[in-house]
Amino acid sequence: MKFSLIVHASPFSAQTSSTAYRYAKCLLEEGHQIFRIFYYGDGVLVANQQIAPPQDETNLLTSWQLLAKTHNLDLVVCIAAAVKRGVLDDNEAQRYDKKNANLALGFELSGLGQLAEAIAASDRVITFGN
Amino acid sequence: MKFSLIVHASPFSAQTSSTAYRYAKCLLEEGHQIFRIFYYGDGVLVANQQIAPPQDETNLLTSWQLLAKTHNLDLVVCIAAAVKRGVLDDNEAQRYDKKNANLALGFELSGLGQLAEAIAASDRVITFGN
Amino acid sequence: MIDKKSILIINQSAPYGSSKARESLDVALTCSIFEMPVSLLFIGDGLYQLINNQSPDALNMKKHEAMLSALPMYDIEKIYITEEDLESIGLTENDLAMPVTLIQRDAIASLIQQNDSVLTF
Amino acid sequence: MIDKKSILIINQSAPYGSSKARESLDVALTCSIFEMPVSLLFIGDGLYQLINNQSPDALNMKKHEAMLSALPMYDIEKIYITEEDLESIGLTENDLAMPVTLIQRDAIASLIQQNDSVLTF
Amino acid sequence: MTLHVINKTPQNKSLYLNMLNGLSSGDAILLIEDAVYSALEAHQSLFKALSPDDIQLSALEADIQARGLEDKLSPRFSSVNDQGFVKLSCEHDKIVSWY
Amino acid sequence: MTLHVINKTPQNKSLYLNMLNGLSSGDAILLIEDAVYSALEAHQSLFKALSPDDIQLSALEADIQARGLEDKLSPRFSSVNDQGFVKLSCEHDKIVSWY
Repeated sequence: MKFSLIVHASPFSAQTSSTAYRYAKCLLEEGHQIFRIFYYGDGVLVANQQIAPPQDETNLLTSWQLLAKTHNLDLVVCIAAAVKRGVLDDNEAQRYDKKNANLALGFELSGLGQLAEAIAASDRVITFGN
Repeated sequence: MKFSLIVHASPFSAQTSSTAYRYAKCLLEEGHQIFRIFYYGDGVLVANQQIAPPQDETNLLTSWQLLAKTHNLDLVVCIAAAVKRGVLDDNEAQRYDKKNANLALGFELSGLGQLAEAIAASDRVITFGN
Repeated sequence: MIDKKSILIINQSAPYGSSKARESLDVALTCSIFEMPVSLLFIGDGLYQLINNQSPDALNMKKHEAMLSALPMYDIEKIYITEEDLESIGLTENDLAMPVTLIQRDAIASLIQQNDSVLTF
Repeated sequence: MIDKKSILIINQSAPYGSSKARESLDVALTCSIFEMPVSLLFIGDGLYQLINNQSPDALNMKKHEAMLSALPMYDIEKIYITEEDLESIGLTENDLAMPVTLIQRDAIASLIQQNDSVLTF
Repeated sequence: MTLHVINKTPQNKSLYLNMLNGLSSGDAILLIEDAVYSALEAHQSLFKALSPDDIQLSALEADIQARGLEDKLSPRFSSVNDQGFVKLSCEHDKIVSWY
Repeated sequence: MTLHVINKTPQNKSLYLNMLNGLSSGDAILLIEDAVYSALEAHQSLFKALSPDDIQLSALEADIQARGLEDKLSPRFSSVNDQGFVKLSCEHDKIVSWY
């Protein structure tokens, strides 16, 4: 089946983002397809390449990146939520006159239309929220 | 009186950080002294200089910076919480092999000892949490 | 072309205290622009979003009530609350910022059944 | 020199689901290292932190129970829960990971009174 | 004497219960942010055990106005502005935040 | 048929009430994260109105084990692993998250 996930929780203060990752991994292992993962609200914070978790804790950012690379996943970060939270790609860094982009590799900033499209195109949509 | 504030909530998904700012401002207007403001948990996210709020929304980061500058405030960001969340000063950026520092001007990364000291040194401690 | 799946958005969060109410509204408007039929249900703390005479100037925030009143212009007209919730906070329809459809709590299940996809905020 | 103000930390959050339980513990240990007397109260959902036989390997998280058992080594020995809370989740002291002091709910007010500063998580 | 500051809606019954268990005579409760909904008449059963002479009840003005509650509050609660919040903080020797 | 996924402790009564109001015959409830505490025997009054033939009740294994609840669950709940979560997601035509 074709799934889309909405990840809507801070990856640092709630378990939710990590549950979403485990679910996504299991979906793929079970042979299902992931149309898109849409990060919204504080969920976008996982795409900040500056993140440096302690060595003995899971790095959710690199986990998502690896999963995306292996399975060619479409990881879309809500652009309005991201810019407000200081997660910027090259375009937005330039637009807002910030020195550096910090959107992690493998993620893409885009609008809420991508969420609407994901709902339309998927057999199942599941929200991981907090 | 001498106050310290603990700010312990995402500035993007809860009102709390903004309430803390209003309270701090009012304290100073009323002639009180602020010993320290300690940002903890997702509260540290306000110190990311990449933040670019929409024009018609309050920029909490610049509000704190201006208040700190005017009143010479000690804005301390929990270093463990910040590094995990991708808010790095020059030292930490270097230590974790990241290209750029992104801690906003006027804030300082330091340990929880600064919180213990603030509790010891202040007449009142108030937590703004979520 | 986007499939016209119908969406039910369940709102359980009070305005201002968290950003959920705003985020929900942005999703509702977007889905409607993409011509997906959108229904909104306000239950529990979500009902507070609809209280009239909101005045958030001192908070430097946008008036949530005003943003909600724009919904009919985006062709979002299916807006539900439950009689039980309204009664439980001691208010009446006169205290609300916009016309809504009153349902009984036990009709929530059929709203969920009738829509293709359900989001919660 | 740091004044030896006594601290009460009130824990109301379940472990694993949020980071609050961890953050609280880090503050408790730090205050204790700075020789401030620390008391811990676990109420409501906070009581779940103390349940034994936790095994979070599949979540890739640290065992919260084990971190709590280190408290006495940091001279944090005043650990309180209420009888009413324990009873309300149908468990007994045998289900807990460490020895605690059982108090009645109406003793919470005096704990707050007795300490110089109170933090909540 | 303690100032208890709470910021969640009355739906969070356990949070309110924990706060009420923490009250001593002479303490004060201040509702801020989403907690101001608790000052609605319909939610006064939350506070029924409290004697008004014993525990001072107030709610933050900016949050009341934002949420359209100005004319809907129980008379048990007085509305305080930010200066009033600071004053309450000074008058009590510690502040406990319930969130 | 809908899969209802909930992730908060039983303390959040309104959240559970809203979910219960949203149930139709044939739906399933899956407790994840902090919601697995609701599978404790002491909290079964939450689900008393549900007939076991009508609504399937389960809780996520990794979250149960993490929280030390393995031997403390009500027999009404079956434990499902991540594969079981995916299977439930496929078997129901939509998923509603209560958080």
